[in-house]
Amino acid sequence: MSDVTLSGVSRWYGNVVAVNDVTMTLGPGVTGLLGPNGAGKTTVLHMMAGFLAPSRGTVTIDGEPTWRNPSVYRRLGLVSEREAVHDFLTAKEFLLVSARLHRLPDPEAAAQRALELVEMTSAQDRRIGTYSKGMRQRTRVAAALVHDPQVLLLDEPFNGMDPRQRLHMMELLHRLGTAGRTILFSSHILEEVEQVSGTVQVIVAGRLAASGDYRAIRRLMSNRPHVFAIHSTDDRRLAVALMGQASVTGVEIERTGLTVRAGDYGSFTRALPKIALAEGIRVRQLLPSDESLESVFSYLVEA
Amino acid sequence: MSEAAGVIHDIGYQRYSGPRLGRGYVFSSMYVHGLRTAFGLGRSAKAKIFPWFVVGVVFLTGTILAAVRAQIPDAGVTYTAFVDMMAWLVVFFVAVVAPELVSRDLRAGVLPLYFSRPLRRTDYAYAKLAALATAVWLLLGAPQVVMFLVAAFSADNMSQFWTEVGDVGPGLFYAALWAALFAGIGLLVASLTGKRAFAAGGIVAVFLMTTPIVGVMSVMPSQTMNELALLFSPSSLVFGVGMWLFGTADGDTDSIGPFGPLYLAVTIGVVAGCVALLQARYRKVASS
Amino acid sequence: MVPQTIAWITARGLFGRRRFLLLIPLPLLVVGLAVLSRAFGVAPENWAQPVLVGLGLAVVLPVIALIVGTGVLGSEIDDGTIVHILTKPLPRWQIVLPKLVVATAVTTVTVSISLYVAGVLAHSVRLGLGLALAGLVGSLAYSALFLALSLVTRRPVLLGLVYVLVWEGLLGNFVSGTRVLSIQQYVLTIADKVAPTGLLQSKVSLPVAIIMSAVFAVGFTLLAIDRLRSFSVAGETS
Amino acid sequence: MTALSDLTVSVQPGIVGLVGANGAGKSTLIKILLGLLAPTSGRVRVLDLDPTVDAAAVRARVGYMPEHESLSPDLSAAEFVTHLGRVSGLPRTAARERASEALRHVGLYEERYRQIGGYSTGMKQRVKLAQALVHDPDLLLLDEPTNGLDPAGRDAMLALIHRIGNEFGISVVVCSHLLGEVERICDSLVAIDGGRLLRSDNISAMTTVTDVLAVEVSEGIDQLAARLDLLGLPSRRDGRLLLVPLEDDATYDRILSAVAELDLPLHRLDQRRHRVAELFATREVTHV
Repeated sequence: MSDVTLSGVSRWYGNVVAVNDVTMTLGPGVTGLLGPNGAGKTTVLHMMAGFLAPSRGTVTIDGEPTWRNPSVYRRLGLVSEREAVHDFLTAKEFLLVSARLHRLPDPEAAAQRALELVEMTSAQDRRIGTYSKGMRQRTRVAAALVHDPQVLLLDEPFNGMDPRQRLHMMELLHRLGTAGRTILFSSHILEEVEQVSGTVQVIVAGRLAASGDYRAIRRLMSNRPHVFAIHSTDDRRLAVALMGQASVTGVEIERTGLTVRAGDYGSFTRALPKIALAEGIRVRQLLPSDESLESVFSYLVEA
Repeated sequence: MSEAAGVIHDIGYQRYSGPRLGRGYVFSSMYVHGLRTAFGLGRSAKAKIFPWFVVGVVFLTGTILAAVRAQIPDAGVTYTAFVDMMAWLVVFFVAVVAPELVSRDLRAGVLPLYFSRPLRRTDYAYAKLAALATAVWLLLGAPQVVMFLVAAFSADNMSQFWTEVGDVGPGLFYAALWAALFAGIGLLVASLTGKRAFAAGGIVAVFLMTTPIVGVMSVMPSQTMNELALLFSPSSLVFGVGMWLFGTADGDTDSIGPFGPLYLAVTIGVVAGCVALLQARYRKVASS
Repeated sequence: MVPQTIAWITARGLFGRRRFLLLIPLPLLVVGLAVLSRAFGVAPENWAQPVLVGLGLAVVLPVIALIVGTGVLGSEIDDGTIVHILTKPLPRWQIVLPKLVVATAVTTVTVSISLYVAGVLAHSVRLGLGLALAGLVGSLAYSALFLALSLVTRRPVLLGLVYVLVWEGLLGNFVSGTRVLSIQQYVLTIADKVAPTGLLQSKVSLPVAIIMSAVFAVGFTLLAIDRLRSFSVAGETS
Repeated sequence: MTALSDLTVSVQPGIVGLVGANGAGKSTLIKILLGLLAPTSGRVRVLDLDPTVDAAAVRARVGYMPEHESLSPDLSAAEFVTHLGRVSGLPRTAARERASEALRHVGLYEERYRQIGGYSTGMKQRVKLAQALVHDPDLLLLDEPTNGLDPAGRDAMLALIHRIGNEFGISVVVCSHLLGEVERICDSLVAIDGGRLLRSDNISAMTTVTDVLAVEVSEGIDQLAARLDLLGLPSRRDGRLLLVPLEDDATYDRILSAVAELDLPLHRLDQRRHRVAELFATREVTHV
């Protein structure tokens, strides 16, 4: 079990502040790193991986600084965004090189194990130059995993993968997270982040805007009413009944159903089933319209 | 006063029903764009520095020569001699411009955008080649025109004027030979790599590496070998052709002996070879 | 095992790229011209200077060292594969030294053999050996320089060309002060002192040549190691 | 090697999603459609033209947005798109006007006079789309148009593609790995795998409702499962959801009353739909 800690970290380039006073701790499990383009995600990942010195503050893995300290790579695996690999090697050779450079006692076995983990054994003797983007990506993940690191950092790992490869990579990350590895990955595809992990770190304009479970983050935004779409056997009567509720701040009737805004999440969601039953109205659909990671994210970015 | 009238104009997406021009127009669009690129037009100020520096030096030299010729008619400064004087500048010009024309497209991945349009792959290469050759020709030709104008206006009689015309014509043709050969070699080397520094280095290297061959060949004890020595480097090759066709200022054509036609044939052969290789290169690039 | 692995992957990278093909014609040119001159019985005084110095020591040696020296590290930085090697728990000197050894070895083999042959043809085995030794020293100094250059600038090839062509080539001929910082002059001196034939003209003293070659080799290697320790990957890409 | 084999598809106007595994033959298909590659066997018609015969005519009417970086960094967007418009055969003025219009439609205004090298990923994607639109194509081929965009940028790009397909009257083919995206904007979908057709159908036919209800409560999911069991509604757990088979309309009421009796906060009650992703979820499909 390992922790990655950033305390009071800033990074600037001249007068441009890429990362501004970020403090966060990553523990075991999978965490998604989110943020609009240019928010500083890659800078944060690079500082964690020891490829960039923080201008201020410290970045440590289990208390050890990552900058100018190659020994952290015993515990750390990195999959960077650029998909460069030594094209002229086969995946097998590439993994063997990685294992040897880690001074692993049995490089052959470690390479084989990592290739199996990403299901690349069938193509392992072909040159990497002939691979598709997704296969390269998996090879790079395998190389990052060859020494079985406690911490795995991935920058846009799903980029270029096809649907099946995405599914497989998500499963892999999930599995590693459940096994107690500390995993941080950045992604723009929020549906996928949602599927892999509910825990996120959101960076907006270089600042850490929110951390934790995104549903919990949503509940904390008390100034935003919760929006639900409801479809029932009698939308109009249900609307009237809901208007009587103190927790409901607004109801709109549309052709497709009701849009309800609730100020108090807990009392509304508890009251709705009872009201519908009491009125004899059959609710056929209840959808939270702004509970997805997507809407949580856009609220954070707008704020 | 009439009632206020208002109109909402449709500024949404509009379909295009105008003409779509054919191959010749597409080719000339590529050619003009290439020519502008060569001189940094339509690009940043930084891209203009080098080409215009070279242009400035060449014009300055041309003007000085024109002045010298006006004062001392027998100084032996001919139009072709001017071109020879500019040899190294032309090499540097090609080394900087050729990579801008083709290496950049390779590096930036622009080729798929071109080849998904009506433009043919072969036309791409021809247009770039024509643009570079024109740029070099303008670089060498325009100062000659200046020199010619100075001489023409200071001519005492018509016969002197016609002599000038007879001199500048070959000068411009000689410049065209330089342009074709250097553009061909430069573009071929540049099309092999997307890295502009490598391309520039490669082009300079071709001229740098071949010069010592000429040096060694010309000290060989065989007269035939000496006379063939100039074949082995692009700049001396064109020099040989010029010597055969127009003679030198001091009338000395000994150094190529009777091989003048061979020099011309080799020049044409090298240009044709470069064009063929360039075509092959782009067929390969486009299909990968 | 680590140094061998780094050396192995570096060599694979070097020979795996097409750029490597550029290494073949240059030495062949040197040998070819020497053979030709010899075959036609040209006096060595006439061709030794342009072939051995003008082409061999002043062009072929630095250009090959430049291609190889930037190829072992610079191109890895350029295409991003360096990240794979850097994310290993290795002290950085263990990465720099094997790469320097590979670069020096490849350059020496390519350059010294052709120089040796040309030297033998021009004068004697002694001149050949002198040139080959000079080639080795030059390879080491140039490789260290270009390796370090790959780490301090994003355009090592361009800067290297400027050093070779402008500093050593142009200024070296006109401004005598620049010769003290010119590897080309050290190499020339070493070859000339090992085999004093009168064919080569050395312009700096032997101690200067030896000491400065060592300073170049060690200094730039240390610089490269230090730069690699603080190697930063450019921040936000978008 | 066979990249595509025996593929028979006909695509109607509208927005078509093209999905498939990496190496499934998408890029080969695009090259065939653009006439850059001839099919080894079989017949292709694009816009009623045969790209193997009338390649230039087809390419004049097709707009292509490649997946990878493909812009000249040293030109401004206005200059670059105008140039490509001319290479597509538009006369000079028309090219300039339409470039400006295309850039406006993709949402680039003042920035269009700045060099592309300084653009963000989102802006570059917009320029790539603008160059595909500049010559008013009848068919647009978009390869991973949202690649590298952040959520807001993706939304904007998808909305724009939707508008192009529905308001501009241009047929659009979108290649994407993001099935959620395809569901959102496409009318129909072609899935290929290992060079063969996996399925070709309307999106609506692939996302029909199933007879399973998804129930989500913010707390007490185990209690609810136990209660539903007692009520004779066997449920299956899927992450935070309880999946209950929908037998008849009374199922809705029984679930609701179970939730009400336990006083649980009801978060979601929804009939499940088929997802396009199911096409790829099965791992049995052999692929080369």
